[in-house]
Amino acid sequence: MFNHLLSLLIWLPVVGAIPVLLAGSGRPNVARWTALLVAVITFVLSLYLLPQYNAADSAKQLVESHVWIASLGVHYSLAVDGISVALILLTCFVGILVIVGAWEVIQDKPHQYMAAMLVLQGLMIGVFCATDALLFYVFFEAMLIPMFILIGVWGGPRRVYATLKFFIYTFFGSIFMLVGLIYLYLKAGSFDLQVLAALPLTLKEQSWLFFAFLIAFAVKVPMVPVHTWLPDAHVEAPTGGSVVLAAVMLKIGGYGFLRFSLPIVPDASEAYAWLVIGLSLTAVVYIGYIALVQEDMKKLVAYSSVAHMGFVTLGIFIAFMLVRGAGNIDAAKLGMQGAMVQMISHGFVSGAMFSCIGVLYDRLHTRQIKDYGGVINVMPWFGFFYVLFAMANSGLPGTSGFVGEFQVILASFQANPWIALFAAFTLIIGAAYTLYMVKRVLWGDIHNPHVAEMKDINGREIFVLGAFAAAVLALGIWPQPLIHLMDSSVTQLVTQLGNHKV
Amino acid sequence: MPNINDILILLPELYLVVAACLLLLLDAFMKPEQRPMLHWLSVAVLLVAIYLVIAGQPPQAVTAFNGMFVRDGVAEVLKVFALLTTALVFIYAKPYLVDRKLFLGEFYTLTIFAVIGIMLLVSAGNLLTVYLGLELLTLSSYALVALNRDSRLSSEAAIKYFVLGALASGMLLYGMSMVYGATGTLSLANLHGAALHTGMPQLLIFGLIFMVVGIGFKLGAAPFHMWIPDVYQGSPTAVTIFIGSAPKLAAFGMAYRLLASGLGDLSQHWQLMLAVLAVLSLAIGNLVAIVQSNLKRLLAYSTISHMGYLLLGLVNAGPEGYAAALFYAISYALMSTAAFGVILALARAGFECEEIDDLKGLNQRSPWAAFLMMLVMFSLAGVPPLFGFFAKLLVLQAAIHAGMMWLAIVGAVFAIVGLYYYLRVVKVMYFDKPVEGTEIRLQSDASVRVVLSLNVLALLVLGFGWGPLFGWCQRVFVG
Amino acid sequence: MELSTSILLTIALAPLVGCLLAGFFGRIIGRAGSHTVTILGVAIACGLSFYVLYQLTTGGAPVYNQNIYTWFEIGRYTANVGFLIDRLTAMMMVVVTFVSLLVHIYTIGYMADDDGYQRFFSYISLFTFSMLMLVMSNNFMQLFFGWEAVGLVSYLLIGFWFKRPTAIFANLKAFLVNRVGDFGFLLGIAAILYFLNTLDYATAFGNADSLVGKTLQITQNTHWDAATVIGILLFIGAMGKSAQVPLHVWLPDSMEGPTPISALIHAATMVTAGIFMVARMSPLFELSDTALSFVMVIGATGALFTGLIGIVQNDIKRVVAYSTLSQLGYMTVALGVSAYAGAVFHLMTHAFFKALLFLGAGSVIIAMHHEQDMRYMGGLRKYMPITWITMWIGSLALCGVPFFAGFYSKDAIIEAVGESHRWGAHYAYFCVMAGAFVTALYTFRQMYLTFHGKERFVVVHDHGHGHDEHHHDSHKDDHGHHDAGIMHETPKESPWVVTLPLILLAIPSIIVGALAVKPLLYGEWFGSAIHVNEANNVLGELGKEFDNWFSAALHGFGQLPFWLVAAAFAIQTYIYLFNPAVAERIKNALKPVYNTLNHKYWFDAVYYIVFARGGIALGRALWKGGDAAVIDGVLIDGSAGLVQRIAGGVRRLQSGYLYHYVFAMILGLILLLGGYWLVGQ
Amino acid sequence: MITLSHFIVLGAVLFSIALASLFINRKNVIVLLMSIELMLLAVNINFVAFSRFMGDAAGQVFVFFILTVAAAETAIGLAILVLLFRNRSTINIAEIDSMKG
Repeated sequence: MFNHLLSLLIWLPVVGAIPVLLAGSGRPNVARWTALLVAVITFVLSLYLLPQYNAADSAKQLVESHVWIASLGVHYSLAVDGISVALILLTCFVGILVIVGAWEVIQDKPHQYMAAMLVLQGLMIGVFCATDALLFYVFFEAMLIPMFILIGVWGGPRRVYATLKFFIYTFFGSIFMLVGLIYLYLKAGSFDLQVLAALPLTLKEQSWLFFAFLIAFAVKVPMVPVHTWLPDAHVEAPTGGSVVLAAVMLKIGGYGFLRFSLPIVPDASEAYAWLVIGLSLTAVVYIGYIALVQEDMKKLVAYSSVAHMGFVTLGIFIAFMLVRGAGNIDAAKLGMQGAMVQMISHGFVSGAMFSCIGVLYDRLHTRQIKDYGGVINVMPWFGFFYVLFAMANSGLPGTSGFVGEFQVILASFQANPWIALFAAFTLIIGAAYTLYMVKRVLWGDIHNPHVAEMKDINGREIFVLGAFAAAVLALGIWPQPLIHLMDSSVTQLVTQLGNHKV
Repeated sequence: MPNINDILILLPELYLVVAACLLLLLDAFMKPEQRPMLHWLSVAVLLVAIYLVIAGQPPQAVTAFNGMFVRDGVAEVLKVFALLTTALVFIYAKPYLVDRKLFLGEFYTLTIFAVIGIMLLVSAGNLLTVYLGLELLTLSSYALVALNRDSRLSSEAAIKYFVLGALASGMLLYGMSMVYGATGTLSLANLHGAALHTGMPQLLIFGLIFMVVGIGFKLGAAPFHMWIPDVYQGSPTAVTIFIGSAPKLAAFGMAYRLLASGLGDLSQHWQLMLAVLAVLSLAIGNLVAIVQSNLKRLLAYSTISHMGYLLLGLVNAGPEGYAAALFYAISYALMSTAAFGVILALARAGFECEEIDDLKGLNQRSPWAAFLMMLVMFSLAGVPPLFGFFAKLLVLQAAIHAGMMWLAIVGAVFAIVGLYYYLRVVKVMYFDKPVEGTEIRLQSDASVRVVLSLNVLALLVLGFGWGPLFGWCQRVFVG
Repeated sequence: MELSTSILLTIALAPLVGCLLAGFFGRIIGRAGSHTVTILGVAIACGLSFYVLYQLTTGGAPVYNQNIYTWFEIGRYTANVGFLIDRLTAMMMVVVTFVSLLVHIYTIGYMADDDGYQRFFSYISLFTFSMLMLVMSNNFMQLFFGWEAVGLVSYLLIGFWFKRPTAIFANLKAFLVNRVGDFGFLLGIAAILYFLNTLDYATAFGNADSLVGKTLQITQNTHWDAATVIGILLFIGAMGKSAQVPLHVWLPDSMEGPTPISALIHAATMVTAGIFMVARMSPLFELSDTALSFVMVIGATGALFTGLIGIVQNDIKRVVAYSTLSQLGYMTVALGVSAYAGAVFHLMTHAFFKALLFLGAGSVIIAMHHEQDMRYMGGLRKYMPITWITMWIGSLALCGVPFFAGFYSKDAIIEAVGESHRWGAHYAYFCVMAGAFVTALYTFRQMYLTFHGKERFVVVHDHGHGHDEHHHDSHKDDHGHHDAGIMHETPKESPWVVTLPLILLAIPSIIVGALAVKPLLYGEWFGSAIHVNEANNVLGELGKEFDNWFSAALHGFGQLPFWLVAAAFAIQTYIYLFNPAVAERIKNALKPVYNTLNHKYWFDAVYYIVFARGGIALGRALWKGGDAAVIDGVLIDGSAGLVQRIAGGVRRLQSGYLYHYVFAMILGLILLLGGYWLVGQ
Repeated sequence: MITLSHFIVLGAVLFSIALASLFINRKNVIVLLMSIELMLLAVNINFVAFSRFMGDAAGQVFVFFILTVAAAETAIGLAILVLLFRNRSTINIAEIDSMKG
C-alpha cells in the first residue's frame, strides 16, 4: 500500500468524491461526513510522508513510474522532494479546514461542493507529485474545472464574470506552456522533467521557452501585471474557494518556476531574472498601495496575496544573481528557502484571513469594510484571531509571515541593497493596509446596529481558526524543522543553477 | 474478372447493401407499431457490419477489382468508428423521431446507404470510387436533411446543402479531370508515381487545387464551410447528429486517399494550402461561435474550428501527422455524437432544446445530464484530462514537428477563444437559475440514458487510456 | 559561578505565562486571579533579575552567552534564539522588571473599574516578556523579534480603549511610524549579515574591525562606508522606537493609552530600547564618526525642540510625554558623543523619575475622574499630599537639581557633549544647555498648574450620576471637555496600590544617581558590554576630575545648568503663583511662536497630508488608473470586447443567401489559385 | 486542326459560365440545377478530350458514371425543390435566408 503512497494521496480524494456526490442533495450530512472522513484519511496518509521521506537525501523519493502512453514515451511518474512534501502537507491540512469551514455554511447542494473540493485537493496533490511534464500539465489544467464550478455555483453576484475570467486567464497562460512542452518533447523525445533538465538548449530557444513558462506561472502566482483575475476570483468565490485558491493554488505558480523555469531554461532565467525581480518588487510596492484603498475585505486580502507572492518570485530569482553573480551559494539558498517558507506561510496566513472574512460574511452577508467597525465589542475571541492573523499578514516576528520575508530580504541585500530596500518596503505598506483594515473593521465603536447582533465564533469556527493560528505561530517561532525538511532539495536546486546549458 | 476474393474483400459493404435493401422491404410491409423492431434491427445490422470489418480484416492491405477498392488498416479504423457512431446515432435519434412523427424506415435505410458511401469512400483506390462513394454519401445526406417534409428550415437547409454540395463535387470532378489529363491515370496507386514525371505540372497543380476545394467542402473547412451552420441548424437534430459525426471520418478518409495515397508527391504544395484553410477555419469557427445563441449552430461553428485542428495534423504530411489527424477525427466524431446525444436526450415533443438558454439551470433539474454535457464541453474545449485535450495535443505536436510552429501557436490562441463559448454552455447549465415552468430532464428511455452515459464517460476514460487507440492509429500508417 | 539557563528562561517566560493565563482564562480566574498571576509572574522575573545582577556584579559570574535553540540554519547563515547576559543587560532587566512590577501593582488601583481589567494585565505582562526578550537577546534576529513584539503590545495598549476614535488612530499611527524605523533597522541587520556573515552579537562585534575600509556600492560610482551605512540604518530603527525627530510624532499621541502604559512603555522602558540598542552596538557605531554625528545632531534637535512644545501643552500627560521626547534626546546625544554609559545611566534614572511622574499624573487623573486638562486643576496639593510630594521629587530629578538622580546623569551628558570634538558638537552643546532651561520651564509650569494656585474646578454633588457610567463616558470623550471643570465629588488621595509605587519610585529618583554615578559612568562597571575608542572617550576625560558624588553635586551648584533651572523656577513661580495673567500676555505677544509650538512644528499635519492622505490618493490612482483602467479595461476586457466585435463582423459574412455562399467558395478557389500563382513566381 | 487545348479551353469556359451563373443568378433555383448540369458537362468534355487524346478509355467510363450520378442528383435536387416550394410557396433564392449569422 505504502509503495503507492503518492498515488493514494492523489486518487483517494478524487475517488472519495464519488460517494460524496452520490449522497445527493437529499442527504447533506452524509455528504459532509463522508467528505470530512476522506479529507482526514488523506491528511493522515500525508503525515505518513514524513517518516517515509528522508530529508537528508536530496534525490526525488517515493518514486512511482508506469508507462502511460508508450508511443509517446509519456510516463505516469510521481516522486517528491522536500518542497513537494511540505506543499502536500499544506494541501491536506487546508483540505480538512475548508470542509469543516463549509460545514453548515454551504446549504445549496453541499454534496457537489464537497465533491468539487475533494477532486480539487487530489488534483493539486497531483501537481506537486508529478515528475512528468505532461502529467504535470494534465493536473495543472484539470484543477481549473472544479475551481471553475466552485466559484461559479457558490460564488457571489459577479461570479460568472469572475470565474470565466479566472478560467480563461489561466488557460491563456498555460496553453503557451503546452506548446513549449511539445517543442521540448520533440527535441528530447520525452516529457520526463529530469531528461528535459539535462537537455542542452541554445539561449534563443531558452528565451522562448522561458516566456512560455513565465506567462503560465506568472498568471498562476499571480505576478503583476497578470494578477487582475485574482481579486475578482477571490471576491466572488465562496470562503472555501478563496481559502484553497490563496492557500494552495497560488503556490503552484511558484512551484512551477522551481520545476520548469529554473532547471530547464536556467540561462534564460538568468538573462531575464531582472524582469521577474522587477515585477516582484512592483508587486510589493504597487500592489501594496492598491491594497491600501480597497473597500472590500476580500479584495484587500487578495491584493495582499499578490504582494506576498512577490516575495516568492523574488526569492526564487534572486538566486541567479547570487549564484552566478556573486557566487554566494548560501545566500541563494537563504533566498530560496525564504521563498519556500513564504509559500507555506502565506498558505496559512491567507487561508486564515479568508476564513476570518468568511466568519464575518456568514454573519452580516457583506464584505464591505464600511459596514463593519467595532466588531471586537461583540466578538472578542474572533478579534483575537483576527489581530493575530493581521499581524502575521504584516510580517510580525513570531508569526510565520515574518520568516520568509526576513530571509528573502536578507538574501536580496546580498545581491543588491536597492532590491532589499524595495522589498523591505513591505514592512511599512503591508502593516499599513492590513492594520488600516483592522482599524476599520475591528476597533472603534459600533455604528452598524447589525454588528451589535453578531455572535462570537462557535466551536467549529474556533477549530478552523485555531488550527490556522497554531500553524502560524509554530512556523513563526520555530521554522527550522520546515527548513530542514526542504534543505537538501533547495541545496540541490541551487547548486544546479550553477551549471550553464549554453 | 471479378473473383470470389474480390467479393470477400468487399463483404462488409455488400452485406450492408443487402441489409439496407431488406430493411427497405421490411419497412414497406411493416405496421407502424412494429417499427421499434426495425430500429433495433438496424442497430444490429451495423454492429454485425463492425464485426465483419474487424473479423475479415486481412493482415496487410489488399485491393479488389483491379485496385478500385482498397482494404487496409486506415479503412478499417475509419469504417469501425463510422459504423459505431452511426449505431449511436440510431439509438439517440429514436425518441426524437418518435416524438416528431419522423420515426420512418427511410431514416434508417438512407443513413445506412450513406454509411455504405462512407465505407466506399474511405477505401477507394481510384478517383472513380472516390467520386461514387462521395456521391452515395452526399445524395443520401441531402435526402436525410429534407427528412422533415413540413419544416421550412429543413427544406431551406436541404437546398443550400444540395446546391453547394453539387458545386463542390463539380469542382472535385473538374480537378480529377485535370489530374487525369496530367497523369493519364485514375488509379490512386498509379498516380503516386506518375505525379512526379508528368508533362504538365501546371495542369496537375490546378487539378490538385480543385480537389482540395472538394475536400475542404467535405470537411467543412473555411472558406468552404458556409453550408455547415445552416445545415446543422435546419436539419432535424436526429440528422444533424449523423452529419456531424460519421461523415467527418469520411472526409478525413477522402483527404487521406486523394492527397496522401494519391498526390503524396505534391505534399509540399498542398501542405501550404491546407495550412491556409486551417487558419481560416480556426479563426472563423471559433470567432463566430462566440456570438451564437442557437446550440446547434454553435456546435456547427465549433465543428468548423475542429476541422481546422484536424488540418493541423494533415499539414504534417507524414505518418505521425496522419495518425494525429485520424485520432482527432475519431475523437471529434465521439464528442460530437455525445454533444448532440445530450441535446436529443433533452429534447421532447414541442421542445427542441436548440437554444443555449434552453439549458438554463440544467444542474438543478437534471444534474446527471448537466454533468455529461459539462464533460463533453470541456472535452471539446480541450481541457485535460478529457479525450479532446489529447487529440489537440497530438495535432499541435504534428504541426510543430512539421516545422509550422506559427500554425501551432495560432491553434493555441484560438483554443483560448474557443474555450469561452464552451464555458458559456457550462455556465448556463450550472450557474443560471432554471426558467420557471420549463421542465427539462433526460428522456426516460433507458437505452438512451445508458448508452449516452457510456459514450460520455468514454471521453473521460479515453482521457486516461488513449494510448492503445492512438497506437492503433499510428500502426495503420506505418504498415 | 555560572548563570544558569533555567533561571534566565524563568525570567523571560514567567511574565509570558502570566500573560497567557490572564489572557485566555481571565473570565474564569476573574480580576483578582488575573492580577495575582501576572504580578506573580513579573515579581518572579524581577526578583530573579536582581539576583542575576547581583551574580554579575558581586557574585563574579562571567558574561553568559548561549543559544537556546536554532531558529534557522541555512548554509553558513544561522539564526538562533539565545541570551547574552552581561551587566548592561542585567541593569536593563532590573529596570524593566522593577518598573513593570510597580506598574502592575499601580494598575490594580488605576484600572479598578475598567471592564478590560484582565486584558490589560495580560497585555502588560506580554510587554514585559517582549521587552525581556529584546534586552536579553544575543543576536539580531531575536533583537528584531523583541523590537517588533514590544511594538505590537504598544499598538494593543495605545488602542486599549478601542471605542475611542483617537485611540485607534493613535495606535495605528504609532505602529506605522515604528514600522518606518524598523524598515531601516531590518536593512541594517541585512547589511550586518552582508558584511559580517552573522547575526550573532559576539561574532559580529568580534570582527567588527573587518568593516573598516569596506564599502557598499550604491550606484555605479558611489560607494558608502560600510560602518556608516550600518550605523545609520540601525539608528533609524532607534529613531522609530525611541521617538527621535522626525519619527517622534507617535509618542505624544500614544498618551491615548491608559496612564500605567504611558509610564511603563512610553516613558520608562520601550522607548529607551533604541538607546539600549545603540549602546549594545557601540562596537559598530564606534567605527563611524559620521554615524555618531548623525545620532548626536538628531538627538540634540529632539532634546531642545520637543521640549519647547511641552511648554504650551495643557494635557498633564502630554507635558510629561514631551518631556520624555526631550529626555530621549538627551540620551541620544550622549550616544552621539560616545558617552554610552552616560546614555544608559540617564536611561536608568529617567526610567525611575519619569515613571514616577507619569504614575503621579495618573494618580491626579484618577482624583480628577479622568480629567487630564491642567487648566481645570490647581491647588490639588491639599487633597493628595503623597502624590504632590512624590511628583515634586520626580520633577526636581527631571530638572537635574543637584543631589537628585537626574542631576548626575544629565549633568554628565551636558559635560560630555562639552568635551566632545565631534562634528556638530557645538550645536548639540547649545541644545542640551538650552534644553535644561526648557525642561525646568515646563516642569514647574506643570507642577504649579496642577498642585498650586487656586482650584480651577467646582465640585457639584449629584448622586444620580453614578461613578461607573461616568467613568465609561470619560473613556468615550476625546479630551474631557464635555464637563470641563465640573467635578462630582471632591478629589481625594489615591488608594495605597497607587501611592505605594509612587513612593517606591521616589526613593530611587533621589538616591540612585548618587549611588550609581561613580561605577556606571567613570568606573569600568559595564566592562566589555560597552566599547569606546580611546579617542572618543569623553567620559574618561570627565572621570579624571570626578572624585565623589557629594563634591560633584556641590560643584553642580556652580554650573550653568543649575542657574538656568533656578531662573526657570523663578519665572514660573512669578507667573503661576503671583500673576497668572502674564502667561496669557506672553502667549499673545509671541503668537507665531506659540502657534508653531502648539502645532508641534506642523509635523503631524504635514505627515498626515503627505503620507496618510497622499498614500490613499496614490493607491486610488494606481487602482483605478493602473489595474482597473489599463490592465482590466484595455488589456483584458478590452481584448475580449475586441474579439466580440470582430466576431460580430465575421458573422455577417454568413448572410444566409445561397449565392453569397457560392461566391465565398469561388473566392476560396481563387484564393488558392492566386496563392499558388504567387508562390509559383 | 483542333488540338487538346481547344477542348480544355472549351471545358474551362463552360465551367466558368456555370460558376458565374451559380452566383449571378438570384431569381430561380431551377437555373441553379441547370448550371450544375452545365458544370458536370464541362467536366465531361475534359474527361472525354483527355481520354481521346491519350487513347485511354478510363476517362470515358468515368463520364458514364458522371452522367448517371448527375441524373440521380438532379432527381434529388428537383425533389428538394418541390419540398421547398411546398413549404414556402416560392423558389426565389433571394427569399431563402431564414437561417443566417
